[in-house]
Amino acid sequence: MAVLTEEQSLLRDMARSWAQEQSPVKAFRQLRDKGAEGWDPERWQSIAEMGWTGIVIPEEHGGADFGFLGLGLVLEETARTLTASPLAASALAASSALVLGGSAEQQARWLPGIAGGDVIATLAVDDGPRHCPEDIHCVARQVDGGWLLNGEKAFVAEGGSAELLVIAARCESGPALFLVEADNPGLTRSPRRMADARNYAALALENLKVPDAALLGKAGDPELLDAVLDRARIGAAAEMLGLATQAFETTLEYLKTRVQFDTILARFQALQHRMAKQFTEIELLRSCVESALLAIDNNDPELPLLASLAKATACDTLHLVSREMVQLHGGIGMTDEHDAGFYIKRARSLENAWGNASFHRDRYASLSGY
Amino acid sequence: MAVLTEEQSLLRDMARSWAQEQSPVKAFRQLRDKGAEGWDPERWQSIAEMGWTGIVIPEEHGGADFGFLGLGLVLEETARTLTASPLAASALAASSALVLGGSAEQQARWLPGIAGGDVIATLAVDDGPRHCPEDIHCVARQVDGGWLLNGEKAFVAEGGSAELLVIAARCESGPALFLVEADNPGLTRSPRRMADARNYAALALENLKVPDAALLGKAGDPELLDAVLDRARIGAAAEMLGLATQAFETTLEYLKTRVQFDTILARFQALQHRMAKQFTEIELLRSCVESALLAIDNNDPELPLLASLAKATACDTLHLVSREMVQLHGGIGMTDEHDAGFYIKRARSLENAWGNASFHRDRYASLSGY
Amino acid sequence: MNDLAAPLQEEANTAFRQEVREWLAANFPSELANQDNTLATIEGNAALSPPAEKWKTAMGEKGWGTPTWPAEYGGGGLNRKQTKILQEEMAAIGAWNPIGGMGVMMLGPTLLEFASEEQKHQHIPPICRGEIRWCQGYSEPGAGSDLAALQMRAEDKGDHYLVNGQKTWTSGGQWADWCFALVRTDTRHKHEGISFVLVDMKTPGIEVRPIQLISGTSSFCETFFTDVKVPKENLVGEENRGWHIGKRLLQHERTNLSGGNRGGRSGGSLHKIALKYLDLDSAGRLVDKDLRTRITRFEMRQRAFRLTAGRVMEAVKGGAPAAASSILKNVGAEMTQERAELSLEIMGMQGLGWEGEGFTPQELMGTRSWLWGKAVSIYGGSAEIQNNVIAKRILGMEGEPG
Amino acid sequence: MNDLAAPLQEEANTAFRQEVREWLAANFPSELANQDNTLATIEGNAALSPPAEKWKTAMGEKGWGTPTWPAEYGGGGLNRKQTKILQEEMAAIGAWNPIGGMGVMMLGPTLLEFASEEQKHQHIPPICRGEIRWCQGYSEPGAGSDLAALQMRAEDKGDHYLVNGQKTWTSGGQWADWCFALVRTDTRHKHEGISFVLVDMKTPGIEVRPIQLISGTSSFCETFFTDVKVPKENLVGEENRGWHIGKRLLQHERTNLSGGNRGGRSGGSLHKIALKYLDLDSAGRLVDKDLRTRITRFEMRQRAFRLTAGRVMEAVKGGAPAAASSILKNVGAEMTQERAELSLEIMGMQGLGWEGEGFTPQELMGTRSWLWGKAVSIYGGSAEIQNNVIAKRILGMEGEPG
Repeated sequence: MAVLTEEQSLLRDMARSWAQEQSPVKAFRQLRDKGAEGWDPERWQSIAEMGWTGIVIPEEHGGADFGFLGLGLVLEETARTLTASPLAASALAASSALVLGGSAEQQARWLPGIAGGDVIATLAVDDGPRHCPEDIHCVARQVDGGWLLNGEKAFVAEGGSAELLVIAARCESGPALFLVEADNPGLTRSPRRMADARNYAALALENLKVPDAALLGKAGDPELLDAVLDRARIGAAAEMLGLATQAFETTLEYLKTRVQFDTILARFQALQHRMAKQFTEIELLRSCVESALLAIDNNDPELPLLASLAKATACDTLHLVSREMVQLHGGIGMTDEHDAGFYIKRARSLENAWGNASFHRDRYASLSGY
Repeated sequence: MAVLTEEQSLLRDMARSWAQEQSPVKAFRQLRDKGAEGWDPERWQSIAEMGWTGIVIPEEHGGADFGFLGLGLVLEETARTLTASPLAASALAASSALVLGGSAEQQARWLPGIAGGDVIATLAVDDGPRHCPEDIHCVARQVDGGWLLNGEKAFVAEGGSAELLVIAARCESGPALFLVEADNPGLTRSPRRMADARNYAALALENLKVPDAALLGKAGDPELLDAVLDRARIGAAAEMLGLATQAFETTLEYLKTRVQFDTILARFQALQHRMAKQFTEIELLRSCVESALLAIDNNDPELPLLASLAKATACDTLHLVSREMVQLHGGIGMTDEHDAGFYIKRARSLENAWGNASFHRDRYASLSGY
Repeated sequence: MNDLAAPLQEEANTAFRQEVREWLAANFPSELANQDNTLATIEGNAALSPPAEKWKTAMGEKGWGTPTWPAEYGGGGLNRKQTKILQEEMAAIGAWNPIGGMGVMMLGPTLLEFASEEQKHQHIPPICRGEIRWCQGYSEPGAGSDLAALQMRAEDKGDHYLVNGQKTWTSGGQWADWCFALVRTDTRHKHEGISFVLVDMKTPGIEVRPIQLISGTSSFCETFFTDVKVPKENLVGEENRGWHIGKRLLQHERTNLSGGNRGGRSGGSLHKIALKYLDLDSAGRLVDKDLRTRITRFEMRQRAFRLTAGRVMEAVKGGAPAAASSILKNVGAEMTQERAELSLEIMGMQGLGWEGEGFTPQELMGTRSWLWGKAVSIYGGSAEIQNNVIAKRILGMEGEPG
Repeated sequence: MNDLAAPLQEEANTAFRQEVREWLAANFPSELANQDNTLATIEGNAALSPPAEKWKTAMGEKGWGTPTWPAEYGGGGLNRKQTKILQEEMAAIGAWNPIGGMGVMMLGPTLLEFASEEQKHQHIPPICRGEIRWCQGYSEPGAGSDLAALQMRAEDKGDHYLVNGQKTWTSGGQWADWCFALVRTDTRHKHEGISFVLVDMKTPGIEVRPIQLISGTSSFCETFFTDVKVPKENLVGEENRGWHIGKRLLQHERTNLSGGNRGGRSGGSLHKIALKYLDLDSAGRLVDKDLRTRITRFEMRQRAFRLTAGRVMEAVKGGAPAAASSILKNVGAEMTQERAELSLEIMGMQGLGWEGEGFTPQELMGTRSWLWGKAVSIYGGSAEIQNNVIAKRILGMEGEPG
């Protein structure tokens, strides 16, 4: 754990006790069983009331301007119990796009609603099932008084519920981000039902018309897209740290109670060493995630490197821990009534989110110049 | 172990008992301590007398024409005890070049001597410290009545002792192999003293002139070079299987006798599982090596694929096993008086020989079409 | 065989190959080529299509679904060479074996070794014809990997046992006709108080509750036994000596071509999936080199695994014990799981579909198979138990329990 | 510190930074920039060049080789912030700390915690000046990782102990002036019969035999004690209570910046070696993508390791216990070894030179370092012992010995 300010500690403790008490895994199970939206309106309400939806939004727009480390702590704690909410999509990813690239008008129009939790926003970058921001096929063509967007977006988190979509498209000079309202007639949204039972959508953009005022920042500016993506990546890594931590603790608890061959499993040295290995990986991951969050708050020029480090490490670590969770629980971990399946399913979705380990290793090496 | 013919079984048993009794690790240690040539003339004499130098050489040239599986068994068994001999370089690599690419005259001139052990031959392909047969800089220029060779060859095994060197050079139409005698005035040999205390040399070729009759096969034929290299690769893999097997057995024996915390180390489950892992890898390696050896004998069209499979698996497995040998022996494995150091040093040399795991994985994927 | 007989034998094999080829041409419906799929054979009781039903009947009557089993009990009575010829000819046209399940993989070989003549004649022919579906009554709640801790009681009531207790992880229990089970006939000894019995699942007192798995499917059950009467003639081998028989059956489970041991073979070669889903560079290589390396590592290891399985078969044929057989269960399980994980990675989010629009049936099946496949390193002796066995039995590193 | 004091503190730090910069400019010979090397500090007793000797004397007198130790014993008396400033300024010009070894890493902090005032005044100042070389008398033949099984006997003879027995793995024993050792003062209890003593290596009866390692170097010794008289004033702490002190010292070994914990840092960044030895494609990327991926994995993990080391430092500074500190020894050792193995792979056969022509001194040193580095996961608590400790002490998985 990084050394936190008093306010940060308080926030973390509050998030932890809220998640454990008000939003336990059981809540996610009920949601999943209902086959509902993929997020939980009641808990979203609480989240908004606690102000977590506005943590990185400036005070003038109704936020707390509290920094990404704070939001990361909340994402970590709520992810531990699989809290199904649009927090990462709306309060982190889409908010970052508006905060970094939005004009005063755009910010004033949207940020208060997002900060208050009334507006759910999301970020849609990839056209296909794998993250590939340098190869966006969705095109934006400048027309009289605005832009015409054509193409597809795949697996947009909270894409079915968002009122505001921040959509990446390719214009002549490079990538650009556009604010698109869900009721735009050029937009068709189709739900995708995923293993993790969360809310994803495929978007079809057919001659989707937006005014000039819908463009975020400069058209063709890859830096804005990168900066927004890095924040989204670090947010996903923070969630994954929470998932890994909880999966590990759940497994550890099980090993300490499950008796086989007349002894608790925790006494078997081979299992001890595997748990030591996982503990090691999680501690390394924690350092990466916290450093990356701090790098946002400190405008650290190494942010891209640290974002890729955090996301790649999160992918590898959670992959390991989620597999070990199932394996070490034995048969019970294979059953739907146990939570292990939820963790491994959610893990794979987040591994894909904003670039998997392979993507980020390649990026890290390229950024390092080899 | 593959199902062997009676003759093959006999050969393997003979090689095993000879290596264990007549050529134990102690013999290699003495050789190393003497700082001598890097191979052992006395044992080379025995090897020749037993006919192992002619195993893959046709009977008409004084060999046994017994097949590569037989030679592989001998290489495996002699490698177990680190027998320092030119067997792989001379009786396998250089012999393969002559058998596959030699004219009747070339074969008659050289093979009987090699089969009898009187001539030591070797194969020199790489110009630099990493295997890269598609990028040979050493050039061969056709001149009146022969060829002029210029360039360098690096880390040629037995390069300091060989009387005959099969040298790869690039001519206009592609790679070519030339028979070069050690006393050619255009050849300068410099010894390289390596961690494994074997015999390597750097070759400098300066306007080295050979007659037309020194060319093996057709000039510019990459298939001959590939076929020769695949045999050398599989031979190295067989040696590595022997090293891995012996390293593993030595470690296992140690764990069964070494007492710590009032119990033998072999009782610690974490160590048991690590040994089970190594055992698994070695069994997989054995299957790969034997299949590759058989593929040579059967003219299997999948030979290139199986050669890369065997060499890559040998590299990964021996790498693991040689590291575990040092680690699991603890302090004693760090001392020169113990054999572990010999195995890890020899392992790294052979990992480099004819392409490391990375090279062969890339080749395997390319051969498979992706 | 000696050298003189070899040419004659060769001739006979050629004739057999011709016979097989003709029979397959006449009996295998070509529309079924390569239509086998792992999950359906492991899970569920999906009704067969008419051609598949016809194919199954033909193979069952011919005995070629169990090619090496004695013909007198309904098997094919083929020798190894003939079996290999049969497999080669089937593979050549995409034909697959419609006779499978636990009866074939596990129980049949065990009965052939331990059962009485009457039991063999009663139970083996229906297995050869694929008529009877068997399930395994081994695991109990709380026993897990420590199988011998089982508690289900079978009281001697003269001509029958009265069985009470609970089994769990009964594969296909909800669809099974019969169950082979380990029961406790003596409470004073752990291993020596266990018997091996055959139970008709229609016997009153048996209740089956499917367990929902993380894959969303239910291929296993909890099975409750309340005053279930099992006739004494259904005891295999001697009373209290069932542990030995039960372990032997597990060996068949471990080395046979069931779940884990398919070694990630089902579904075609992994790099073909990659070529379908991923971008290529100008040289025709996968652009994602990191993933390409891992696909290559997988495919090389899979090849090594198959070569090892072949080597074990050869050794068994030669009558030699093969230490390598001990590694097949774990490596096979690893291959199955690694293949699924890599497929997922190749497909990205497209590989995580659960149901509904936007996914092909193969993709949705892939998600379920990935999750279901996590079981192969747990059931039939977990990876940890297998490693204990290798260390202790094969390597002689004694000491830890298990 | 409260907020009001912060600006004042900031000013003081700026002044300190200026002072450091000037002092370094005056005292660090610029030709020594980046001339530090791991192996020479770990092994051997190579004579220092005159500028290096001058630099060592200057740092020793200033106390900045041991910056946080109290000034009254010859340390620098700096607080954490000042220490950081010192390190930053040194790093900026490639200056390195010439004061090191076991006295600094392990014994000094232990003496500061447990020794008497007299002992501190006698032993710490020479450590700060780098005058006295210490060696560790812990391991014994047959004890290995089970350190507390040590047998070396120290009999109470009134004003002195009479010490008999053998130590092994005495690092730098052949060059050491003094030795801190664990000895057995009570044979009836295992852990409670051990005492911690300081032994002058010139005492009659001590014989030292270097152990040749696989690296071809001899940085460790076997040390034989025959009727060696150790004055009672050289006992640190109480008799029979040395186990606690000895373990504490090991904690310093584990978390300090010694061997393993350099985490593969020495020798510059790994990808720079790769860029020097390997081919690049047209985009400036390494052609060998498989190796590139593994270099990247290493460099990312190394970064994670360094961030974790920093996090542990921060936590310690904040007075909080950091569970993460328990992972540093193993990950550090892994980094050291992985870096060496990858360097070897990058260099191919060029990375395996032993001596003679054809290799640069750095390459030959690389071979030796690679082999020597295999020790970092063995000494100071092997990787296996560390994992036991994590499992049992940190994770509460009790049960196995060790």
